[in-house]
Amino acid sequence: MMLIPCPWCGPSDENEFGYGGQAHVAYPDNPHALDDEAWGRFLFVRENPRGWWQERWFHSAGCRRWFAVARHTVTNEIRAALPEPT
Amino acid sequence: MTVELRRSPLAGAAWGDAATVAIAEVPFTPAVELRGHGSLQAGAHLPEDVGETRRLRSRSTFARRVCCLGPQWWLVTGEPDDLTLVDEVTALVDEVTAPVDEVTALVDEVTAPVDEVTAPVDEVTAAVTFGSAVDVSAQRTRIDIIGPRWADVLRHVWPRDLATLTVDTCAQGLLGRAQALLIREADDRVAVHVRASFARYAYALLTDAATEYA
Amino acid sequence: MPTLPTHPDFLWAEGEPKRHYDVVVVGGGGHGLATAYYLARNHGITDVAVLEKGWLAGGNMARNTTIIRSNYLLDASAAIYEHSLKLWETMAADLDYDVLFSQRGVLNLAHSLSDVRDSKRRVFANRLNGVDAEWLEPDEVAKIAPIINISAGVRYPVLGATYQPRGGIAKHDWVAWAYARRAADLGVDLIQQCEVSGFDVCGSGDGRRVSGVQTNRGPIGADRVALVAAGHSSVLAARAGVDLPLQSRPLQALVSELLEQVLDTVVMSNAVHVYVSQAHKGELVMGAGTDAWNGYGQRGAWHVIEHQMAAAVELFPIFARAHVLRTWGGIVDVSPDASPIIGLTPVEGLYVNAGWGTGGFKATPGSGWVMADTVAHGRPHALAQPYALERFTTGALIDEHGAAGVAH
Amino acid sequence: MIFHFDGEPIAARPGDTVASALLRVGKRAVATSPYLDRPRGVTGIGEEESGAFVQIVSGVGEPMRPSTRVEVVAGLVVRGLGGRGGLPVAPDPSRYDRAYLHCEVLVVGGGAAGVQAATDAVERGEGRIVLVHDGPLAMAVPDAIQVLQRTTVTGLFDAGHAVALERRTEHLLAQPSPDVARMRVWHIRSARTVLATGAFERPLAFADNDRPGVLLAGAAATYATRHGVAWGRAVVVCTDDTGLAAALALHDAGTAVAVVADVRTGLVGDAVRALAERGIDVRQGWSAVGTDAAADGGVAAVELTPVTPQGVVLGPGERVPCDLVAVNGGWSPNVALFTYVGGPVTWDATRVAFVADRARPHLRSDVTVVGSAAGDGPMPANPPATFFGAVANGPDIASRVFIDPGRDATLADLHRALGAGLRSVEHVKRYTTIGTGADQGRTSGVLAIGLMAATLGVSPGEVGTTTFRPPYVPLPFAALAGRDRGRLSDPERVTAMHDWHVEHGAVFEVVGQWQRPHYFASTQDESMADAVLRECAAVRTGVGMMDASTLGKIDVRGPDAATFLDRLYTNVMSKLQPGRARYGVMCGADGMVLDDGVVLRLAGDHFLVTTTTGGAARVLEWMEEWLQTEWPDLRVWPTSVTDQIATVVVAGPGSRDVVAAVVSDLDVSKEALRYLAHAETAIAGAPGRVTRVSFSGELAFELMVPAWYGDHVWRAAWQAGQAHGVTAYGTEAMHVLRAEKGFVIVGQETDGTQTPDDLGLSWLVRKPVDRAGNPTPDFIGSRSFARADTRRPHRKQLVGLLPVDPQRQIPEGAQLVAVGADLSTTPVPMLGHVTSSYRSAELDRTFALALVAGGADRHGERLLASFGADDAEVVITSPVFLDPEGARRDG
Repeated sequence: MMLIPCPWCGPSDENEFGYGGQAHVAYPDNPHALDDEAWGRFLFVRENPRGWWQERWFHSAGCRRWFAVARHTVTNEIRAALPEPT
Repeated sequence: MTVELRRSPLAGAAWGDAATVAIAEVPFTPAVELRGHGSLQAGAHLPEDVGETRRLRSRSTFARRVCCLGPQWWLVTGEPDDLTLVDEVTALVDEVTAPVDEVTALVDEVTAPVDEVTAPVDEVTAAVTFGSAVDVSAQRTRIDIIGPRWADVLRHVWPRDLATLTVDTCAQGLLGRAQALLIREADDRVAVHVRASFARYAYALLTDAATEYA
Repeated sequence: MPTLPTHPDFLWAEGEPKRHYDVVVVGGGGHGLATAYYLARNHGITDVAVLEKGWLAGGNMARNTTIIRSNYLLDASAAIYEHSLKLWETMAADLDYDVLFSQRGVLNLAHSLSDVRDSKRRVFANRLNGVDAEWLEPDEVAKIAPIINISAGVRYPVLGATYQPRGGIAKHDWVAWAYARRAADLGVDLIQQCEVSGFDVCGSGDGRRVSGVQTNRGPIGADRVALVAAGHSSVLAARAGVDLPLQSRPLQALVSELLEQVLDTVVMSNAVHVYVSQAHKGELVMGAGTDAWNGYGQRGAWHVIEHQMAAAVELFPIFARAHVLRTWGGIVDVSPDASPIIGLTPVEGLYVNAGWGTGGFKATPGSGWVMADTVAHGRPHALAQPYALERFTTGALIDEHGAAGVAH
Repeated sequence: MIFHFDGEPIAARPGDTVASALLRVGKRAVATSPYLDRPRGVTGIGEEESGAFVQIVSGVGEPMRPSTRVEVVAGLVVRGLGGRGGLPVAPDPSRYDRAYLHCEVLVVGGGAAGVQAATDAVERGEGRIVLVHDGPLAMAVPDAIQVLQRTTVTGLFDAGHAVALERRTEHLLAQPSPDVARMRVWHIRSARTVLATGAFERPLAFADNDRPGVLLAGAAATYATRHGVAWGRAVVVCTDDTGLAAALALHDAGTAVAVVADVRTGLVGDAVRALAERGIDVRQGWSAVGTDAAADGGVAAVELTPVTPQGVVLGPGERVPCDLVAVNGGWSPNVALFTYVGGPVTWDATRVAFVADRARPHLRSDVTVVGSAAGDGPMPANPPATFFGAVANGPDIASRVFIDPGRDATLADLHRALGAGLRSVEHVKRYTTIGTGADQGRTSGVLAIGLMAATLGVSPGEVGTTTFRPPYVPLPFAALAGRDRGRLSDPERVTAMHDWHVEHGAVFEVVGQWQRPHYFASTQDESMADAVLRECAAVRTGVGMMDASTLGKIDVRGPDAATFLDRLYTNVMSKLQPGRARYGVMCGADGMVLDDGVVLRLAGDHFLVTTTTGGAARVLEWMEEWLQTEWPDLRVWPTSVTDQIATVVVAGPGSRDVVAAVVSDLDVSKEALRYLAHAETAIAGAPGRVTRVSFSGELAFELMVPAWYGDHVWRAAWQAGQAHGVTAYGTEAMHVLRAEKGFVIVGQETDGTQTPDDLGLSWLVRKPVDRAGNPTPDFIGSRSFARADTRRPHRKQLVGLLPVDPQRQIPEGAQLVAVGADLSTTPVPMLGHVTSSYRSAELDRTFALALVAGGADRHGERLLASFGADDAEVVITSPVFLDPEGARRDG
């Protein structure tokens, strides 16, 4: 079980968290300005790297904050917890 | 308020012996969740770190405690008979826009630490621009684990490191399969707060975990 | 104790890659091997190489719980999985290899009223789609699997189950070897320890065309490339400039020690993530739920196994003293609608077949069949049409989540 | 001390395992092999056992335990196994436990190296040191060290996580204790972990090497010295100095060592001298090629012969009678745990072993390996031979050379695998099943690799190893379940009124984790169908009460609350006046309906949002996600009050009288408390809120009070309702009543693929511009409505269905096809499916809701509902079957 470094509660068991997938995927300022292809990409296409990436976690059993971490998807090494959400 | 009409989720259930370990509901503990949008830099009267708690004094004689559950998120709890806590604390939000001195007065009453000199007026107002104060007295049920073996019981159902749960600190996490808030009330007493609908589960889980220590 | 059939005396020879092939299949798992076989068998295309970065069928093919069924809810799903099931029924003869395909039936348990509603909906749809399906009341469930606790008081009451008699299990490694052997017989090169690191793409924009692959054993030219790399597909596709809406997640499974026969059907409980059968030699084979996070480490979190065990001993009290002998993790490639992505890509000559999630093993023959046809003719096979990448633009998803149709 | 083996009483001594006790009384053949039915005996002394597996029959029973790991207690009953264990049918009454432990240093292995590592940690002043040992600890350790005995670390995982199994009672008593957990699964988090897991002795390949009496040499010697096993006449066959040491130990313990056959030549050192002094015949350059069987199936003699270091049999051989063949084929470091965290192993040609490669990185830099597991220790006087066995030429001999006795896998199987063209060790493992048995290849793995390498003419390092998988020792399912069993297996959530429901015959339905009354059986033998008709009739004609406390409730407060809710819901909440309520729907970004519920505006900046029972947690997280990740500028704070508030629904023409009886200081008349109005007031003496909202179409009130008062208010309303014949109703009746009105249930009419428009809720969906032509604020999901597939006509839309035969009830989930469709040729085109289907007391007939392609335009058409034997025709209608003008809701 991974330890997720919650910026507010400290490292906590993985099952205290919800998972949010790729981090920093901003909701479009004006969704209606996007064509179907671009909107489809926003809805469904996310990075899926074998290696480092930034992902979101939600501390549902703790402080109930969303935050992002950099994790290696093979080793599960977690580098940084980035308090700023999205 | 007609308190005699109330019924607590566990009807005051108790188990065991405090000489080793006892598990008992503490019914009808008043509680308010506070949310603040403003900066708490000057929040001398509120704990700022998650897991930190402060004992409070109030106009009444009751012991109160404010726990920091998350960024800009606090839980104020008190003793079962502290019937004015909810009104006093929820009043904070209604009074935010009121003149500074009124706010200060209220803030002092509700959130001034026991042995702390009241902070200057301007600090306090800067500290307390609450956005929300919600009565959650019945939202959670308090089950106390009392006695020297309290940690032995909890380590079967609480994955977090109990060594960090020092007196006057709190922690949220999973108690078995239910979300819970633990408050280390005293050396040999921990208050477990769970959602009321999970109270029967939590009580059964704790008494089961305590079997070998009774 | 049953003794298993013996293998053919020869399976395949280690090959050296040629400079160029008509078709290069990237990924030597079950789907890749089946694709190569059907390219040769159905379409006479034998100038084919299967490139595998490790050892053949060493990925999810070696890591799954071998459950085979076709009782999916939606028309497109039922069609391709039923096509696959029919191929399973003739596989041993077609490949001349006993893959221990055992049609012992598959039960999907319902534990809540909404489970019952969804299950019946699936049964009624299955029948109209030509898929054998029955709804069983609890007492009928107990007749088929007496060790299931159907008493009312339990935490996960069994309110009934769907039953597909033609469903079952097979010996996963042998299936892959059977395809590999026949593909090799027909002239397909099987190249192991050959990792594809990228694609040679000429042209630009809509005019891009694939001309080969880069590997750790040098460049290999190809007129057509079939990307069938399961969890690694999106990583590879990205190198050809194609973004696939896939997320790769850990999926764990386990086996017990060899046990005297107690269960002679397959039992699945999507609600509590228990998927169990008793294999030919006597071990209980169980699948767990997918871990929530992306991971290529082929290992999941232990609490997933503990949750599964808690549910398993409630449903099957007799399992209390069985032992977990071995656990392992695979990498499932999950798409937004829990359905695969099959067909053409924006790069001409590059075809993709991925996103099977937990449905991969059972789909092996059908997936290979439609992929081979798609590559051979340069257009989607009829059964593959609904699974085109475009659906994520139009919104015409094939969402199997709703009826919990996806699970092992 | 007496225990029973295969029905026979066996005397045992303190400290005995089943294996040592059986060996002492001369029982060599104790089990049979899985496929070939060959007799098998004890081969080792620990987890490496590959022959003597027993079924525990006493106590709660347990299948497939290595006899070498079962400590004897009085009353123990075991039987030898034939390759497969048996699952006891009787329920397992024992307790199983889980516990969490946090420490700085975790040392795995209580041997010399482990104790040393733990002691060093103490001296370095490290805190919280835990030493885990899989048996009783032999050595004393400093008090500062917490010792877990009879505990086996079974897995290492991410972030300092280790899982261990402690067997707590079976060495003390044969029966389970009602109060003491039989086993405990430890979850240990440590800052650093030291693996001192030792090494396993390796067997050798030769014909009939699986006969009882063929043991690993070190194990045989330990049985003699520690357990007083008298072996009679022994032959030692070895490739390593530890074999020589074993020969000495056996001799000094009273065993006649006839011959020591060591494949090596030119042996030097003390051991050789000591053997000579004792007159033991040491044959250098010799090894074993076969054995003969005695009457009990055990070994009667071993055939020794001169061999080359490559294993070529030179002959002529010699047949040496013996009771024990003590085999030492070298040692295999126990690196399983190390490899779980990606620890690399490398072939050490001088030690003839795969050792932990400490030079290369792995997943857990905090995990280190010490002792023989890492190949540490001084080199012996004579280097070990790279030798895995000798096989004479001859028909079928290879098929009697066992590599993995647990799977009856032989050298012949290995040769067939290689002959089939397989070269990967993983393929060979799967083809031969070597290493997949109960011992997980502890002894067979490296032997197979060595023989494979010898056959292919490469080094074992080039062949490589297969992957070890957790758990390190087999873990009982029940131990992993821990205390998550029975009523604790998963929480059951109950409302404040739960006990009343139980007292009044409620039959519960599980909704998520909630227990909700499905219906109330008024008498023991009232059927569900009758009860539901009765409950529905009561609400339509009299008054009914329902517990709606499980609905999610979220307090949403802040200056921007209205703006926030406008973005969340498809309809406008900012226009809602304080004191009023409004039904709303929210969608995901994909435009599909996510949840629905009634929103109450309490004040300008204050709302109370209700959600579905199943959606409560999801909607709160949804709100928090948008507020924290996309709109941190909005000053809004959502707080869950689901458990804070108990909700009593009083519904039916008579409901106003009942409510008026419990609400004294609020005028609940039609004029004073209009539909969708709400007000704070005392309810039966409790502080509460009354809302005029109806999910049944009838006059109805929702009474909300703090959950502490829920039971009281329910009982008070029930009391007040007696005069009006009040009836308690459950979720089934509630579903029927709402369906008669065409109200959808998220999760029943929806499966994540319906837009509001599909459900006939387009009136709830804000237009991009308002009537005045001003653009309206965007809401989540609106963009998706413009996609090709969501704009497509003939999407499946909500309709009502009336079976042509008014008494036929169509099963929910039934598929809808064209009348006259040919059902014999599949696939049959399906036009939709039935989402809800009931018998209506009010309509005195059956009816249903369905999703039908283009259904909104097909009212009046006939379809065939297909659900098997007796399909039925239905007519498409409006989904609103009752009171379309909404006249009833005011009473």
